[in-house]
Amino acid sequence: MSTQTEQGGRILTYVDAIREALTQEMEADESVFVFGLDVDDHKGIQGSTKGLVEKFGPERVFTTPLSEDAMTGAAIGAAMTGMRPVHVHIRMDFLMLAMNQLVNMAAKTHYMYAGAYKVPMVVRSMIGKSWGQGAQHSQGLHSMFAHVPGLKVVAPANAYDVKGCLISAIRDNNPVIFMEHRLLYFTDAYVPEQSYALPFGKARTHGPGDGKGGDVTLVGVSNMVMECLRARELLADAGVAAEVIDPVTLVPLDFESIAASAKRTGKVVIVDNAWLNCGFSAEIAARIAERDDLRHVRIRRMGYAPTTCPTTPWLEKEFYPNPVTIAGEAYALARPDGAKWTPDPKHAELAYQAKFRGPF
Amino acid sequence: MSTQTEQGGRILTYVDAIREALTQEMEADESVFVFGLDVDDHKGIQGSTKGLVEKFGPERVFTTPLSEDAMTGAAIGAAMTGMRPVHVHIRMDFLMLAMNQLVNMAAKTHYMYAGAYKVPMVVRSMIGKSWGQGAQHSQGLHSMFAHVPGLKVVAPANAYDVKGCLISAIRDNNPVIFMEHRLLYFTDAYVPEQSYALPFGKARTHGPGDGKGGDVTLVGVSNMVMECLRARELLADAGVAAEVIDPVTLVPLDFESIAASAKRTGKVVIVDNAWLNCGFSAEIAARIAERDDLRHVRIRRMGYAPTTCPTTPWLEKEFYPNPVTIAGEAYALARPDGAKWTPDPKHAELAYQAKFRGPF
Amino acid sequence: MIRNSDLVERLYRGLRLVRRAEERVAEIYPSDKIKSPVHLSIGQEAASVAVCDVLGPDDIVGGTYRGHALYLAKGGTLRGMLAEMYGKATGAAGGKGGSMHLVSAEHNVLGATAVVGTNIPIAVGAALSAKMRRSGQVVACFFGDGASEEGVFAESLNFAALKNLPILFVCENNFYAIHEPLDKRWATRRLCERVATYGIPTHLIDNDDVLAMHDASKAAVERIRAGGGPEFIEYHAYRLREHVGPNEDFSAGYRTDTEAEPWRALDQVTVLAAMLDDKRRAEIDADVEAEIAEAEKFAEESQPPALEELHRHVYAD
Amino acid sequence: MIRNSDLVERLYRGLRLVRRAEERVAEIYPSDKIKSPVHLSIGQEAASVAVCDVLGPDDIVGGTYRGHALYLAKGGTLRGMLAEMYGKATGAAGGKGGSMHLVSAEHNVLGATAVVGTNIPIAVGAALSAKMRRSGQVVACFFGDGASEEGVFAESLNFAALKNLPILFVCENNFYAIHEPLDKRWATRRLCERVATYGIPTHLIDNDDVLAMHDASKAAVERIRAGGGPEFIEYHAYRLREHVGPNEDFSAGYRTDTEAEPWRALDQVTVLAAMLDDKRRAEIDADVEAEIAEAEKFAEESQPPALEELHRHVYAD
Ligand SMILES: Cc1ncc(C[n+]2csc(CCOP(=O)(O)OP(=O)(O)O)c2C)c(N)n1
Ligand SMILES: Cc1ncc(C[n+]2csc(CCOP(=O)(O)OP(=O)(O)O)c2C)c(N)n1
Ligand SMILES: [Mg+2]
Ligand SMILES: [Mg+2]
Repeated sequence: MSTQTEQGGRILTYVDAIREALTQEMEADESVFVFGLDVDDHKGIQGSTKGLVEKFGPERVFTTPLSEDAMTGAAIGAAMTGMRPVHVHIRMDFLMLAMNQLVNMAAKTHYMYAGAYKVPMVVRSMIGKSWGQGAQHSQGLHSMFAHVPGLKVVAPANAYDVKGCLISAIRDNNPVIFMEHRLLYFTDAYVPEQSYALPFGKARTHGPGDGKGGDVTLVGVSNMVMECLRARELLADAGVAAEVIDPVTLVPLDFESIAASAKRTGKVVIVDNAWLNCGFSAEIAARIAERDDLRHVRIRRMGYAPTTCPTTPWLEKEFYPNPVTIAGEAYALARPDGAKWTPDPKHAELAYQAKFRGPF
Repeated sequence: MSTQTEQGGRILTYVDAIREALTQEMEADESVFVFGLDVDDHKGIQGSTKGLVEKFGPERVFTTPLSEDAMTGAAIGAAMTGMRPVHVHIRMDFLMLAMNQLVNMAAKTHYMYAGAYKVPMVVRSMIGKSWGQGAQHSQGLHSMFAHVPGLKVVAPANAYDVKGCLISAIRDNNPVIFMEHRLLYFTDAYVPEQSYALPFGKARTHGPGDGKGGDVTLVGVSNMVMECLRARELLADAGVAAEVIDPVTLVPLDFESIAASAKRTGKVVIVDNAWLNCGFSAEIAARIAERDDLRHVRIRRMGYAPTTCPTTPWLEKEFYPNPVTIAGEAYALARPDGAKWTPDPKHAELAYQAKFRGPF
Repeated sequence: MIRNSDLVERLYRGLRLVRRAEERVAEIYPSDKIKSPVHLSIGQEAASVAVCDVLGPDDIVGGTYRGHALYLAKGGTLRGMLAEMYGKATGAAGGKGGSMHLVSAEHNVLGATAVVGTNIPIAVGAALSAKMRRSGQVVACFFGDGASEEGVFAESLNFAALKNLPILFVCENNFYAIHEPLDKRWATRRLCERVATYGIPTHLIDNDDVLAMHDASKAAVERIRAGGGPEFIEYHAYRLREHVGPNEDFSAGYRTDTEAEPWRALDQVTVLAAMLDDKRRAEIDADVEAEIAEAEKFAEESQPPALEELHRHVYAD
Repeated sequence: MIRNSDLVERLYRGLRLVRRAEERVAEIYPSDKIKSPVHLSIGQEAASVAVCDVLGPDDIVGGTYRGHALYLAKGGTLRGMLAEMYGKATGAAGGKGGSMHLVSAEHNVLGATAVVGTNIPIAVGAALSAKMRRSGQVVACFFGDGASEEGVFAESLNFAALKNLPILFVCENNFYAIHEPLDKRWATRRLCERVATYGIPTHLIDNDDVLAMHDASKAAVERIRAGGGPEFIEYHAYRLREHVGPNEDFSAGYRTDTEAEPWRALDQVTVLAAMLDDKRRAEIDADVEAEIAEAEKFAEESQPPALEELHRHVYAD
């Protein structure tokens, strides 16, 4: 993709990339529509739907009553009969109100009716973090969806991927749970102007550079990819080279890329944007563990603390993995007998300024 | 527990043990009540609530409107204010309608209110199987609940455990997802007459007998414990001794018992009554994989096929693990270079007659 | 009122086919050839038969596990239904759905769901789609009295009315959810009045009358097709068999045979039969029996699905 | 109508405390000392203040993220509220809940939830419990117009009426859900009429009138306590600040300052102030300012929670 800039790549934020993807797909296919609470107000879901109603009109871009259960069913029914709905939720936590329709209908319709109907719908939702989001506005619940056959689960971690994946999700003939992260919205990257669809099931490997294999593999989900990239910079100070893998799509999953890196490094830290128990991080660990050719690989998991998310920042900062704790864990795994090391706090500060703009 | 028969143990079915537990707790504590669709009709949830309304009256045993979401909230509100509700659902699939209340409220109330309120409630539900249950009446969705801190998840696999665990669940001051299995209802075991509470977080190990360690460890969940015990009998034909572990409670989990057996055998087959991806089987595999002292352990997972559950028996039989497929997988793991072996079909038939009555 | 005898014939044939097919299913059931639970509509065939007679082939219906009548009335084949119950590859859902999930894309049967109430918003979504596509299709959504207790029903009514969608809601009130009577589930019986507060015209037919249902739904569907927005019909009929399974269950104690009497007297198959001359009726009956015999043979002789089918249809291409 | 001046004083103090406390919160907010989103009730304090004046200490209330007024009116301490917003260990929820989850078991505040509608069935459950325990408690449940769109609201009404539970439902209709007006969410405005179909007595107060609300809820709570079953009040008031955050947002375009004018004219803090003689009012105002200053100092000086707190309260013993 290094030719991207020639292709018209320019720096675009994640939020603008989402809006561009929606705009291009709505222009390309009139069966596409965008609905959900507040998609048409002046804030436009943090900007990701801003201006769409002016461009495409209130029939294709509309808010709804607070009725997540019925609106999800409506999306399914519309998808079964020729439309391609994009249903937007400002927080992933609210999907719990739509579980019956998503798990018992959307995931099963194509199968239990033996292919008689397809359900081409996208369910966008955002994981919240910090500033007092707290217990009910902060959850990454992707493992629940990944658990159920029939659903696809996508978690783009940069502006380039979010555009290409959203376009693919809209064109996909299955229900796609499209997971965004509030803190990614203002990250930016090189993003081509023209429409492009990224294939699902292709992970992104951020190698340690100059073609060398790394000392340790970091697998990140959603915003945790960014945290892993920051951790990688910190680890470099300690002479530890980390490969960072971004699965991009959780279902379907490109496990082979993870396996290949794990094989190279023999050490994997999986950093999820979720709780560990029965989570996506467990699945990755389990797949490595089942593979006889990966039995030499040592594994660690990181994610939310096994608690509800507290609002107070003094506790919240302990709730999430961060570049420092990730680097610490990775170092301990990579250098079991190495001198004790903790990242330089000043550098850790700076790591937050680091931009990862691709080209991807 | 071998003194149980003297303690008044007698053969009781799983369903009767559930009813006995409810009866004894309702007698012991008037804050306990049982409600949910059809708990008071002549069928009484396959018999598990039969007669309770006659005994305790319609104020403590009542059916509800078809309103799973509100009824779950009502259970939480009642639990927060001094009652101990047991909310009954005839299928686990229907809990998807209650996810918002269970995940966003029941699991979080004690934490986000810093201990101001407790939520002592039990949510009983049953996993269905066969006879055309199909897509929406067959799901084991326990991993979704195990994923969320604040919920406990219990899956008793025999009549003795179901009584003791249900009594503990009712006395527990937290929301407990109590998972039953339709096919266990008419299994029986030695069950003491008096009331007894089993501690959560204590797995049950069915050793290969005569004190020896086994060749392979089978970890089963809910009804799959029975299938594993049957597989163990088949494996004996091939001279393979299997240890069968029943976690009994998934949250809290007695991982140490699993680890101990895994350490002995070096080979573990995890057989879940659910899909594999991001499931409870992944969690067990991951915990083994993370433990440096268990790095020699080889792991396999079995569970539902990665499809929706079909109704037709010709496909359904391929959807579930069974004693033959479990034994086959375990044999291949235990005897990698052993002669090819498949269980004797006649014995496999008989295995279904086998009763596992304890004493546990 | 003078009836067009074609109409009476059509409705009679429709009612008779569902009735006899289900009676036959009940006879076969003990043989265990039918591999799924059966929720018979015997006694409540009329709503589906009347409404589907009014609808055109492009119009859309969605129903529930008690959906044999709806599936057949909308044009679904009896072969497909019986083969599905037998779990055969030739079934309406290739054996994957069973009796509770009858479907026919060809006849715009959206399918049937076994989680009560779940089909309601899906039908609303189909109506939203019909409106957005300017297809002129009308959607009819069938559900029971119990389904009206699910919150999603209220949400669906509000949205359908808000968006003025082309949908007819049909609540088949048989007074029971499994064995639980209305009075243990409804605070009041003012359902139509409640639905009307959304600005939705409502109609109550409380005496199992297929011709009245035909008139009411015909007028409603015309208004809906003309852009008048959603309408609602509460139709009272009685389930004469057990909730699930082939038998009667008046001995179970939750309801009495006496309660059923007036409904037996209203039995619409008999009522319409009486409107036809014997010769014509005999011909129709003979056709129906022949169709059933043929479909049963088809189901018997069809093959079960191949094992690879297990892994097909998880995801659409 | 002659008013008991104690009542006016109590209500004025209650309104004034909430108003001034939130105005102070808005002033502090830009300093980032407040570590959570704030949903101010400025303009809509009256419903909570009136109803809580009617309720006794043992009565139970449950509300939403816009719950400062309810928490304070029911007796929750301002210290606890501000310390919670500051994320301090001394907060109402030890800093774990933040502004959206104010709670006080001591004052029977069931807590507040940030998932709209979620608190409604929980209040119904508390009412079920009160009835089963024969405690004589009445529950008051507060929620917005948007919450009434969630299916769980309909389910909760039906169950509360079916079981004749001691609960007062209070819908605070401020005409908006975030920035979306009623007409984009409600098919009709016939909410009271709809609720009445469950057999629930309903009352509409459409002019932000704390005394009318006091009268209505007093009568309702008496009937409820006497076993009359659930009642429902729709109370109209206007949110004068943005949905979340400290500022006004009339420039945002989704509503106009002109729309707010009549509501400003009705402002209940001013209206009640005018009923008191200046001396008395000045005393009350001074008390309120002192209480706020003291609470703010308390919040400032309190310690953040210790790190071990992260792992406490996941499970109850
Ligand atoms: C959401 C949900 N809750 C409970 C059940 C169990 N159940 C199956 S059918 C039924 C009764 C439904 O009654 P109604 O809607 O009146 O339809 P009817 O069976 O009378 O035709 C119930 C409670 C279910 N399938 N789905
Ligand atoms: C179930 C759910 N859906 C959406 C949201 C996002 N949201 C937060 S407040 C709000 C508006 C609620 O409006 P209303 O009930 O009228 O209360 P108000 O804010 O006007 O007091 C919405 C949509 C949410 N928190 N929960
Ligand atoms: Mg019914
Ligand atoms: Mg509002």
